[in-house]
Amino acid sequence: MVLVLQLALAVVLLTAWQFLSPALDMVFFISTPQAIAESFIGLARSGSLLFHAGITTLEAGLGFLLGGGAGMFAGVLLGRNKLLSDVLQPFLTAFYSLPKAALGPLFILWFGIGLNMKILLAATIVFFIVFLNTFRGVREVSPEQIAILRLMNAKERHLLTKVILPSAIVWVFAGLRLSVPYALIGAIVGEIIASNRGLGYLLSYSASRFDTAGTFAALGAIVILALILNKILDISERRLMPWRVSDAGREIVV
Amino acid sequence: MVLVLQLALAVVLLTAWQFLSPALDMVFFISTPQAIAESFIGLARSGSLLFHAGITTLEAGLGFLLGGGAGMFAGVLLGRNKLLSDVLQPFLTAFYSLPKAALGPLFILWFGIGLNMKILLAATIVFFIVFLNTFRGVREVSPEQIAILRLMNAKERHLLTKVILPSAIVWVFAGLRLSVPYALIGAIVGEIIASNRGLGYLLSYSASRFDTAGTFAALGAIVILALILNKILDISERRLMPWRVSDAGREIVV
Amino acid sequence: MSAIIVFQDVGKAFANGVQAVSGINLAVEEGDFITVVGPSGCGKSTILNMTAGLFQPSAGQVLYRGQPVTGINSRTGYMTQVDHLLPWRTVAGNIAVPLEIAGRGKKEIAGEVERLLALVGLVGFGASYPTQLSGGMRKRAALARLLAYDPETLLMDEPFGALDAQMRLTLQIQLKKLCRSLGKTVFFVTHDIDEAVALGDKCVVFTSRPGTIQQVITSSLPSERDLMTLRFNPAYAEECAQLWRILAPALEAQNSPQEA
Amino acid sequence: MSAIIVFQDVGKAFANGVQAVSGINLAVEEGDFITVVGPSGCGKSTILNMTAGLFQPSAGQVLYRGQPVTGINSRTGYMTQVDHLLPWRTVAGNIAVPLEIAGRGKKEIAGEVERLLALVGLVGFGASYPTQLSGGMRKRAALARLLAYDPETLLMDEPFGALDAQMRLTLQIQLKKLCRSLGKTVFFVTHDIDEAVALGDKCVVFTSRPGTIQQVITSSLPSERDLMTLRFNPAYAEECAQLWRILAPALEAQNSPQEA
Amino acid sequence: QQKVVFAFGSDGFLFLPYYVAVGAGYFEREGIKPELVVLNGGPLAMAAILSGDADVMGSGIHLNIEAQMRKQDVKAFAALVTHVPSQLIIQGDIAKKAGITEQTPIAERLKLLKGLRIGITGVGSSTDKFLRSMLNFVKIDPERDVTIVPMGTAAPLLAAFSQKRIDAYVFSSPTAETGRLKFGGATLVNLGSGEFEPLKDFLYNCLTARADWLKKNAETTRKIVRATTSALELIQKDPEAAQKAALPFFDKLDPALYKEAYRQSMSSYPLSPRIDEPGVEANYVFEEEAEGKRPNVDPKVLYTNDYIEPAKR
Ligand SMILES: Nc1ncnc2c1ncn2[C@@H]1O[C@H](COP(=O)(O)OP(=O)(O)OP(=O)(O)O)[C@@H](O)[C@H]1O
Ligand SMILES: Nc1ncnc2c1ncn2[C@@H]1O[C@H](COP(=O)(O)OP(=O)(O)OP(=O)(O)O)[C@@H](O)[C@H]1O
Ligand SMILES: [Mg+2]
Ligand SMILES: [Mg+2]
Repeated sequence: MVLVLQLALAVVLLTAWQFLSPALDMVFFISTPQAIAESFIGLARSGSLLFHAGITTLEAGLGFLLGGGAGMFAGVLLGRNKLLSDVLQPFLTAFYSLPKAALGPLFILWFGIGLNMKILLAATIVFFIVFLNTFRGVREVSPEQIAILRLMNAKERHLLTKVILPSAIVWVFAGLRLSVPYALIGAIVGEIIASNRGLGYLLSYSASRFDTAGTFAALGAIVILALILNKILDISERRLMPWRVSDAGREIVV
Repeated sequence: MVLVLQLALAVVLLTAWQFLSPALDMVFFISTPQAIAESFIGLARSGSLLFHAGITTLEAGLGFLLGGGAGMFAGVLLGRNKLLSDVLQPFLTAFYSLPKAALGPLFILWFGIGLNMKILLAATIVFFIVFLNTFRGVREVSPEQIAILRLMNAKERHLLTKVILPSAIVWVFAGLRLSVPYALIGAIVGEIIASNRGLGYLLSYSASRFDTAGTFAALGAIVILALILNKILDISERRLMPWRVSDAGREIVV
Repeated sequence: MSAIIVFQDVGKAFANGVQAVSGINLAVEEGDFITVVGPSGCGKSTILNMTAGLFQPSAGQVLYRGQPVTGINSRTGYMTQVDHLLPWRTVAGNIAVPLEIAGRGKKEIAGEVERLLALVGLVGFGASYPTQLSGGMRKRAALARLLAYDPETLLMDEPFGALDAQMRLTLQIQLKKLCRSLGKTVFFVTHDIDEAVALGDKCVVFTSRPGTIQQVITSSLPSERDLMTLRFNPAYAEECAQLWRILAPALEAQNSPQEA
Repeated sequence: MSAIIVFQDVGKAFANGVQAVSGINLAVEEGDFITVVGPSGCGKSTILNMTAGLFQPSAGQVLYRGQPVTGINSRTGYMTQVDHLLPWRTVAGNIAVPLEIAGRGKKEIAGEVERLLALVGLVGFGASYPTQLSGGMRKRAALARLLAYDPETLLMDEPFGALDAQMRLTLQIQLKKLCRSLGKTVFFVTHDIDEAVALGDKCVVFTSRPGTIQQVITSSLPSERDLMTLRFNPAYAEECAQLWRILAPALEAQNSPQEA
Repeated sequence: QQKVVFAFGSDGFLFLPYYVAVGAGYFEREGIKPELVVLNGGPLAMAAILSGDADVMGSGIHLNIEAQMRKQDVKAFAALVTHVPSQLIIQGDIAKKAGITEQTPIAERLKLLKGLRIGITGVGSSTDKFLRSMLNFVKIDPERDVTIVPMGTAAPLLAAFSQKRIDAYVFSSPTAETGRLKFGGATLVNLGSGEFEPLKDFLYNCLTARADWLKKNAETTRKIVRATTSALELIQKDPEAAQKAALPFFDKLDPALYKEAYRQSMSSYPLSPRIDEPGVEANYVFEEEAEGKRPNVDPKVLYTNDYIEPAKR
């Protein structure tokens, strides 16, 4: 049912695009689904799509893991340490609000123009999103449950594994979900700054040649990557929260 | 205490910057705090800082309100409507994961190169962040509390005002807090895409003249704006959640 | 008098396979005060939940005024076992919820809330948040909220469990008076055998899980009773003793504690 | 015997200005089974919270083994009024928490959990999540968790309030036996006057809020009593009646329900 | 005063004639109040005039070919830069080691590029095309024998150059001079000087507007062209005055750098904004190389000199 509706919606959107684009004289800017599909298939056939997508996936994936991991760590650390978080909060906000693209030169100075730079750019963007959500999640943990466990002589490490992480995990995953596209965007911005491979390269290459179909084909590949990464998140979320699964089908009992 | 530590940290960071930048021969790329401060004061004196910052604030502010409002609305709507959200979810993820900068030509084509384009660019970025967090927040509302209220004959609108919004508000604010910098970044990206005023213009103008101090002065202004907007959020959050305030000082009672 | 709630061969197996109740047949007459007792986990709350329409039975059906209950049954008011007060509202705000839903005026609501706060002994705590209340006070706030709206049937799941004896007695008296004067039907779950006998026109006794109705005892006490002096009433004492005896065999059932 | 918990002129005013208790002086001897009764909202839970070190008194001090309690007092085990089970752990997982913290082996934990599940009558529900339990079952799971670790003092806030009479009796017997054999000190809050008399070596009676100690009744019953047959013991009945009379004046106190 | 919105695809010395015209008051003289919007690339500038928010765009004529291919009728009406203004800058030590001097023949110099990492602005951009043209000239395979790294804008490029992450780059002023003056780079080839024969005549930068806009605003267009002509003349005939006129727009630039950049790029500006066939044709060569076939667009539709003659009255 859901799938049928999704397909229907997709068909409607694509058809509208296919016909309105020439009708409104916008082929130059938005191409048509057909041309995009052809370009996409051409890229896929030649193997260059897989090549470029693979590189971007690698960069975004590593950036995601690095930034996400660091974000969770910092989120838990600062979430559990009021003084530290009070002191660091404006600094973090400040760094967070810097447009990352403006930091391009610095990233190049420090990390060169290779994979590292792109991974770190993606990681920086992911870091803040995951950090802020994790932080909020840790702050939302019920102080009562923490008190109860401390009465049982729980050390910080027990609190962490038994209360804080399970309780904050919804927040962490919300943060991860938010940052999936940003990991990709970070890698792609990095590739546009300095690269001769990756989907960002494909994107700017097509754009510079006014190959709108090619541009959209690259965008399509990015979207597909994002959907795949999201799916992976979905699955790991369900695995990490077994109590939620049993929640889903349960009767509401009051 | 917190303030003292913050000041100390700021002083340490700035001093390190001031001395390391020439020592490492990086003045061209990262300037020095002193030069930046001079540039900042110069810009401020001439009134051009206020002018540009005002425009960026306007764009980011309107984009934030527009995107945040739409994001909350969509988040609540889809959060309360499982079929709709199941159907739309991949489409939203897809749109969300498009690099906004790659959509520059479309934004210009449809909304021109004026204020509108920048506001809408900021709004688009803010929308998804607020939407995703609001959505998750609405989904996290206790079904028991909803059931209890429905037993009291509550209509959807009662549920919304009495249960769903108060319960999801922490999530909404987490989303808003996440998106403050992105509203600014959106406006600035818009200004870089097509600039003749605003902090983004200042940024790219300085960058194209290798005026690093000016670039960082503009970045500084952006950071200050973000901090101010964050403060405003803090205050409104506290006002909208009176029960949290009484929470803060309360003894943990089990 | 006509049956307002009817259970026809009702059984409920939860999604995880636990059979909570089975083969429940019961008709509740309008205006009846029914007390329900039975071992912990035998499905008493489940029965109330189904009457409120929170979920459907997996076997048989629950009829309310002759209609099968298929969704939320908002003609019932439900005081749940756990209080479920809204943490973002003060006590007064919580009590006001059903009144606001009913669209009453601000003034009217304020007056009504004051009256109810007094009724449950929470004068002065209207501005407190639920986290600032004691367990018993939260229960009383939930009771006030239930009484704030005017459903024809009251479902009450251990409403007085967390209250001291005095407070309990006072509220029992209030409740009885209210129900008699307004002709409410009450479905009242309790663990307190004395309370079940003292309040009920009928007392439904459940077996342990999967809960079935073991017996329905119709009280020999008059409907109008003085709860204050009931302690010294020999008929009452006899009925309590009888109920004790009925419930005793449950001790041997599968679910009961074993020697450690 | 030496005093293990001492309250010296303890008073507690909460941040919002509510004075919960005041002028509490009490010494609890090691191995004592102290029951606490008093009107709802009189500060019983507050007393336990301060003993557990969750917050400090605003006046006077609480001593534990001669030392003022200034932080979490992990020599006490606390069964709270609300269960506070971890929703992301199964019943078995919840009971295992204190054992895991103590660093026991997997096997040992599994065995211990099985034993405790049997003790509280939850065999077969080890793999259920708390949301899949009835109210009384959750309480029992919390009890099992308390018993899983081995604190020298047990703080119990209405542990048996949500249980049926039979289950309650069984668990009372288990608890009494356990405490006697291991010499535990117990601080036991209850609303059930009969229970207070039946279990307590001493019974502390509180006035209504702000709670002060009205009276400490030392039981005339022997420390070793047969709870099964206590119902028929005239001395017990007399003590219950006495406690009823003591608590009655509370009805007139400021906080009590008024006629609606 | 009539407002005209200019949309430039980038910023810097490529638009010096405009800045001189503004600074010297030529637009004011014509009764035009120019407003400048700098966009992040030529395609965006194209979008800006197509959206109607901007009137005149400044960018390379190859954009007009692309637009015409897709049935967007835009026309160039004034040339700003008629020689490639870019320079090929190389790390100084590499140049020194190879003993490069002013006298070294172009081919010798270009052979040095083999195996190097060379920065450009973006794939498919003009810097990319120029680089490939030079590499082809000495038969270096752009895909295999060198690594071409798109760097987006000047700052990241210079950062990479300063760290020797790239060995050379093709960029216009003032980025070219910056690498030389600040980071020990050396000019390997100055395309603007015409020393690289194949790129001697190349219409690089021009003003373009929608055909319908031109028709509707013929008089305004003439005024713009007149102002531009005056600026171009000043640049060649009185460099001191031209430099002074444009200074307010480059006051943040290191003065020495400004002087040097002006000196280096002067030769790229024409004396008249007239658009010449060979300069346009040179763009076709590149398009053909990129697309594999000559674009199916008549060069005549790309531009118009209609607004120039009257200006010469
Ligand atoms: N959501 C659920 N999912 C699965 N099983 C459930 C669920 N809710 C209740 N049960 C099971 O149903 C049985 C009856 O539960 P119910 O809450 O009706 O008991 P109860 O009679 O109210 O007990 P108590 O007196 O302890 O409140 C229990 O065995 C419980 O484990
Ligand atoms: N966190 C808090 N903030 C403010 N006041 C509180 C807080 N916790 C409890 N109180 C107040 O302290 C008083 C005593 O509360 P406490 O929970 O100790 O009562 P209790 O004797 O346990 O009552 P019950 O039998 O109903 O559980 C109550 O009047 C309550 O309103
Ligand atoms: Mg129940
Ligand atoms: Mg209490």
